[in-house]
Amino acid sequence: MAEAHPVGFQWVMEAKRRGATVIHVDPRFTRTSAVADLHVPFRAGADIAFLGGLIHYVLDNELDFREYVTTFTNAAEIVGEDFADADATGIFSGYDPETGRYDPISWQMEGGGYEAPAAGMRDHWEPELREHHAAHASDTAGGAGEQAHAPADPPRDDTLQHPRCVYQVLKRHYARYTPEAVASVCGMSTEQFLEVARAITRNSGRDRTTAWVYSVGWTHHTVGAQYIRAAAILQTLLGNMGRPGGGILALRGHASIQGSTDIPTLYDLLPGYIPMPNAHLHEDLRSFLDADAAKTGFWGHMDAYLVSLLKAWWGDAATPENDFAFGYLPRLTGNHGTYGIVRDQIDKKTFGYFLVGENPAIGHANGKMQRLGLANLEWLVVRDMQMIESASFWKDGPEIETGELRTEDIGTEVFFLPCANHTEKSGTFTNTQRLLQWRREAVHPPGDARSELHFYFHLGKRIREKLAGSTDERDRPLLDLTWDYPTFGVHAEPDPESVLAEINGFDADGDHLSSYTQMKADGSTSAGCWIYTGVFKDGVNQADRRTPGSEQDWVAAEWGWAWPANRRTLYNRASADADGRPWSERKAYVWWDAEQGSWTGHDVPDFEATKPPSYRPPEGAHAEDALSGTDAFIMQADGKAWLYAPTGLADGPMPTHYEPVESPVANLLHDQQDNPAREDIDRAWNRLNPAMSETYPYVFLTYRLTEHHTAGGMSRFLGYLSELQPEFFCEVSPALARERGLEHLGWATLISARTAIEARVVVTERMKPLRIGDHVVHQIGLPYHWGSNGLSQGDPANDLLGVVMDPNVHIQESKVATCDIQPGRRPRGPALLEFVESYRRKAGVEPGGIT
Amino acid sequence: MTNVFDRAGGKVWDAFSGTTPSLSGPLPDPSTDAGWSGDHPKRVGFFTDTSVCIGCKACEVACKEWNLVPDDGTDASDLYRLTGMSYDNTGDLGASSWRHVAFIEDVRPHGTATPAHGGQQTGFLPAGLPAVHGGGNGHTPRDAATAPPDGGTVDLLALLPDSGAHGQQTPDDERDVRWLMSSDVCKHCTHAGCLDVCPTGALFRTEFGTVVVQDDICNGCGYCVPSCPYGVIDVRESDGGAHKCTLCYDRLGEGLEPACAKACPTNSIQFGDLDELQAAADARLAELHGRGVQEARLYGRDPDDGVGGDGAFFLLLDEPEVYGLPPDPIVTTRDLPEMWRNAALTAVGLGAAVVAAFWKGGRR
Amino acid sequence: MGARTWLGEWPIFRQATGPDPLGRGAAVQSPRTQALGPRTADADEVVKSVCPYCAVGCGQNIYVRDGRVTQIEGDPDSPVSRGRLCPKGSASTSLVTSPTRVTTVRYRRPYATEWEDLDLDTAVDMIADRVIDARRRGWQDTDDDGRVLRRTLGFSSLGGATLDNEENYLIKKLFMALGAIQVENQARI
Amino acid sequence: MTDTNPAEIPTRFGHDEGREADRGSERRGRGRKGEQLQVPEAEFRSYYGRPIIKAPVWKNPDVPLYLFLGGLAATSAGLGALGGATDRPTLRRTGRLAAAGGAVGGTVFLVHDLHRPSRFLHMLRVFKPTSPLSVGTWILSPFATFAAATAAAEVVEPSLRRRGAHGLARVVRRAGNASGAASAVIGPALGTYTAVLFSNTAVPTWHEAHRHLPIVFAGSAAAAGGGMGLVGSSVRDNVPAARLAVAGAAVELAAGEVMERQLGLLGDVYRKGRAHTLMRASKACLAAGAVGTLLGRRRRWSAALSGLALMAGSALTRFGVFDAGIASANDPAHIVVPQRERLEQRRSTMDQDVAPPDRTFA
Repeated sequence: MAEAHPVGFQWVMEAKRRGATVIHVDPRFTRTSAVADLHVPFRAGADIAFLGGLIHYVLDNELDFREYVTTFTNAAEIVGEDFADADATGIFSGYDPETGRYDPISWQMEGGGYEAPAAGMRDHWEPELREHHAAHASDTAGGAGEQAHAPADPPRDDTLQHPRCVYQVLKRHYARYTPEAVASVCGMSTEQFLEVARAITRNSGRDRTTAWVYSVGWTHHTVGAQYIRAAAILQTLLGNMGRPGGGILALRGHASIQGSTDIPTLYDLLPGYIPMPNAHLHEDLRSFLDADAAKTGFWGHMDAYLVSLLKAWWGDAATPENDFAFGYLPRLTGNHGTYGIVRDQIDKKTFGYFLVGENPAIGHANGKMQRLGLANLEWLVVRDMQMIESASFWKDGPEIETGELRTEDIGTEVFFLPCANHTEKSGTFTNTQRLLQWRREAVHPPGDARSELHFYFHLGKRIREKLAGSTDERDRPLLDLTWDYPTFGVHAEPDPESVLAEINGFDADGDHLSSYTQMKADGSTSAGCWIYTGVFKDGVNQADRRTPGSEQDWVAAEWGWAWPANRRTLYNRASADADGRPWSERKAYVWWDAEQGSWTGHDVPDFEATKPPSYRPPEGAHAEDALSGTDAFIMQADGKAWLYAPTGLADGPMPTHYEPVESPVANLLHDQQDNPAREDIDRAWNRLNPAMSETYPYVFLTYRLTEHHTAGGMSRFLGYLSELQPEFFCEVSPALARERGLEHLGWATLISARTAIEARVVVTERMKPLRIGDHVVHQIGLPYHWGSNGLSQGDPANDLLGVVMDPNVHIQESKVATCDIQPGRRPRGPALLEFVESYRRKAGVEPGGIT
Repeated sequence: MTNVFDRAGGKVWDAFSGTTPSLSGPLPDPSTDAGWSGDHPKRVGFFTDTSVCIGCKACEVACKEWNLVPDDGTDASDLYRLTGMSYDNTGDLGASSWRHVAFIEDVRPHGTATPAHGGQQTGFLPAGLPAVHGGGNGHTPRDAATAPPDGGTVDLLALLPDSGAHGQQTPDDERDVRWLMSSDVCKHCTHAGCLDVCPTGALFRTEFGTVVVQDDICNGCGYCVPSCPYGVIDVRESDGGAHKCTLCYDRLGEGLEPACAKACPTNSIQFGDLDELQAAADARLAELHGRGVQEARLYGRDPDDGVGGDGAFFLLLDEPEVYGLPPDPIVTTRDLPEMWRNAALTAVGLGAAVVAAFWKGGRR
Repeated sequence: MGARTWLGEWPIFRQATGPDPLGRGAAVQSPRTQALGPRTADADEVVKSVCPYCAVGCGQNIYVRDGRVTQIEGDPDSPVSRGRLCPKGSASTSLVTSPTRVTTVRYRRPYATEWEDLDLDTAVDMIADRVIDARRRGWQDTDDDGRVLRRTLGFSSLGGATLDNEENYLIKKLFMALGAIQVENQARI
Repeated sequence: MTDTNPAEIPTRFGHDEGREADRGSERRGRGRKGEQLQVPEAEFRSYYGRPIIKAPVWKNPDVPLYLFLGGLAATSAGLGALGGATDRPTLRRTGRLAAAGGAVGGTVFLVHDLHRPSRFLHMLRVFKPTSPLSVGTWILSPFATFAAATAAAEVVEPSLRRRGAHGLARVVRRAGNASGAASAVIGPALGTYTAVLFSNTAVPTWHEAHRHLPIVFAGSAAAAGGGMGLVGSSVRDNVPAARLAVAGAAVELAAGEVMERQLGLLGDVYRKGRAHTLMRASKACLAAGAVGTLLGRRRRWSAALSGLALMAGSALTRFGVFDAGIASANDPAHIVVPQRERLEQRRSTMDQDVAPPDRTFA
């Protein structure tokens, strides 16, 4: 955190000053470790073993916050009889080795039918499975879709003793994750593990809370989603969710990466986490909602959220008669994640590409794959401030040097359009804590530089003009689109506040909505992103509120605007006990004020303001009305935090330790070596190192440095930053340096089945060899900021990575892989290809290539 | 006129002969000593608490952005090169580096390191960073021919503990590493050697008690460079002027704090009235000692030290020299009266020798 | 201006007549130094902004003079950052005034070995044509099972994590209307 | 992995010399192999072995030459003045011209040494007794003015006489004598202030020698001025120059030796490297020049040769001391070891009960 988010880290230091204990669990010894009370070095990719060990420790010693657990989680619910745990094999019931996929039907709770996850995901599975589930739902619930989703008062055992209650299932699942076992998997001492376990359990409960902070070190894995799940289980058991000083906090790396997930430039989502519709026979709005929206909890209003979105986009053309233009939305049929797109580019299935503020040739895994994609395009539009490698790959990419590609043979037409920077346009960023902050334009962009708002608005206008008068049905969505934002200035810049107002939404009278609870499914309201509704409350740009922090309390609710409803801590109902009283004075945050008959506190309560703790839903209640006064997790269909997830995950209802695909060691906890449901791209340009390969014996991990920013487009071109970390380097332990004859500040060549790169060697005691069983594992650290352009240059570390993906979110495993390291510089030109091929031959990997 | 010069001369002599204690030793108010009237602002300074430094280098960048200091390095060819000194690629303070974050990777046998600040108390082994030879990066010594002959590459590998004092008895996984970081800066000494020796008055003491170079005056004589006991100030090749931290003199007048202190994410760099900073530092030291961090110590805090105490002082977690700081700096002007006396006497002797050479001048 | 003024400004004279006989402070201050002030003091405008690097969202104050950014500093009012910035945030002035920044359209023809210039309006028009063409060629009305797709795979987009919410919104909205599903950004990475 | 290129050592860090294979075996030692040292190696810690203070940025040869020329001029002015007063015209002429030449040449080098030479006159803004360079400027300026005037008189007077302007020639001569006397009086200060210039720096080898350096420099000035006198004056006139030169050389040799010894650890810079070579050469020249003077003063050529040797010796001392200072500044041991010793001493004399045990003033 100190490394990549130094200013955020001030609050950790503040907490430490006040007596907090800071523990840093990281394969690297970073700037964070330097000031932490305890640094626990461990093996990259072993986090679920570690977290599972902590869960085991909690359950084994009954250190969970029992009252919290029984009040707010599904611990007491009974899992169906069909469920079989992963146990020693590492594979849960429902796995099909043919397809490599799970059918989650056997994971369901007893008495409940198939339960839709909070929003969407039903289309995650193969068509056959999908149809099967639809049938199953109909069968069990007598044809009424709604019934299938309502929690039919599932059987419970509040003593948590029933052998199939979630608590006991969880306990059995993690029984093998003993301190000794996980310490061995992680490469730490049992004592170190226990020190952490004792610290976090001691520091959780009524009067204390523990927070976990993570970044892409947890997400860049084939089991990334399960990493977060594991932390969620632990934090829920310890009662650390929805409470001040608790939580699982994601530190995101780009100014508005949170915003670009909320208002997703992502293929599988619509704004506000509404799932993109998949292709189905005869699907209309109703059947989509029936299948994809929970009927209880706040997702029970997905119809209102979606219809308001459709109204925002297609205005008067969206009518009840035409299903509010639901049919205008394109449909998905599978994974169209970024790596799939690039594969299609290489296969010339897709022809054009917009790159806006991204540099995939450097920043994405398997840089060669990225550049091959670019080289096989017909046209490419790059919008950036500096001449990044993804724009100039046809001139100076590594494949030009090796002769794999020739400039004269690359047919990609490239448009480099300069973009405006953050001072040259107004708009909102959503930061890592969901806070929208408005930036005001300070100066005009120079030359041809324009904002994206300007570019896309005018591009859209231009396309609409060119297609005006078309009678083709497929052009209707475009021509019916509401695309008439007011503009200002010589360049006719669209007014960003008008866009934000559209996102916020309007009611039937054309007034700004103040809350998503005002939304209707009848088409009388419109809003571009329901979770952002309220940001233009009362016609005021709430994101531009700037009451100084010094003039507010510690929640600082008058600065910017946090979605949803300006809440700063989600699920904060859980900061009070079942009766609505704070768990302790010290940790009071939101509580029930019986006199006023409402929830109150330091934050906006994440609960219906007047629903008393004693509320119990009547039979057949809908949406939030179906949640009781103690169901704090209001986005969940049952209002509970799930220790066991019967749906929603493609790779198991409980996190299970699998080794990274490229691991130097065997899985010591289960027979299954790696995630059985992971996604691969099996192509010549994406060869994988075999597990436990002697040819690629070392683990490497990629990361950032404080002095640089991601793929370097905003740092490598600046002198003041470049001089601070001027060269690409690899960090190795003294032991590895001895083993391979590496010299401090000399060159090293790192080799994987993808390619070989060179880096300066930094020998440092901060890198520690680890003992895993009787195996010594060496880890190599690689900051990934460099490329061939800019002031400070070097080989791209990400070129070393292959692409294997998490099946839930299609994110690549880039925080751990294997390689070899040798002293000296890498071969140049075609010799590099032969060099890499010789390694592949030695490792028994199929030949690589660019096709 | 004569009167005026007599008066001034008298004052000069007073100052010089020790009647006014302004060449060394504690000095309650250096601004008054430098001729600022009684109602000048209080003396300001920096307290850099290295126990909370995360080595982010925001101070270095913020300083350069504000003061428009050029990229460091003598030429483009060595600008973008690693130094091999942990994450320190700045190397030292200089004309184009007014803040410098030092990184020290300190290796100890397992269980002997104290957590950076706080935590449980463990023993403290004075075994610290080994002495490493060679010029490191940046300035290869100014005159290669006069460089210490043992200058070589910084070969950390050869200096790793298992090949050294701790030898084979501490295998890899039984050694702890401590990563010390510290943002160094001009000390704005109570008795500033650079200021004393400046022959043009370019270097002067401001009303805030800080020491600043007036770039419009400096003629690049370079005398200040070797006169600084901390190696702070240097002459910039590109413009020939001597440069160093101004403690953002231009900002102070408007009530703004210096750019580095403002940027510092963890408040490791604290700016304020010196007396308040000193009190805060004393409290912080007591707190750390209370927590068992015995190796914490203040550096430059003591008005009785060789420079009369620093306007920018530090809380360190190891010996000063480990951070590249002199353990017991003095302002050499302290000895100047004696030096002048010696020189004067010798001059008299030299004159006498010339005269004596003509004694009974034998002519051939 | 006369000899008297000149003499009065001669530091030696001030040394001799003032309270700074050793010439270490007040006596040697130059007129330029005396007039020194922060360059932010004469800013035409101080604009509230947010750091463009990571997602902590530190507040920034942007000082503008004559239509140019002269300085960017942390905004002390921000409860997120309390005026502090990391090295990258502190380098924001360099970022926005970078001499290597590209401010004109660059165009590379297919198979060409060099960049060439292109008018912005022409570029946008050419891109619009290419979008329409790729959309048409990549269009899918239904899949093999007859399920409605009404989408195009002809082109795709990557990026958004560094953009504004409003910009992401327009991208998503336009792409959905075009039937282009392949929109991705750093959040997937 | 034989087909990759061998590791390259980045030129920025690589020094060809001194890469001992077993440096690692001496973690805390100074790691000087193959160097016979009189002072035992001191253990010390440092920041990656980097210098702690900045070495002077003064240019070489400008500053050593300025020192030499200043010293030369300092004594030459006296020789010129007294030579005139004692009817030694060739010594007078030599002294006067050398004083002027030394002063003007020295000023040129001094100005050239500035990194902003056009601002030389900024030196005259202030008079700072705490700045040897300021004091030196106020010594050099009048000295150079007087010396130049004297030399001008020396040159102009004969030509006036030749043209029969005797009255004017007389005035010029008197003026020359007066200004010559003035420069002669100022001269010694010019000869010794440069020692303070060096001593009043943080360069350990210079500062710690502040008691010896004036004497060394005075001797050096005498040797240079005397040497010049031997070169320029006739055998009839050169006795004072010879005396001064020999005395100067003797003083310089003796004081230099004492200085090097008393510097202890800090003297190591005189025992190795270029400073060592220069000082050895200096001593050889001085000794040879002194002996040559004693034996050969009476022959014009051998007197001149000896004078040149003495001047060379004087100049080499300046270069040697200069180099020694640079080497000293670049060696962190020169800072850390003596300062540590000083601290330990202070600590050991402190009453342990009174000293707060938890506070370290480092």
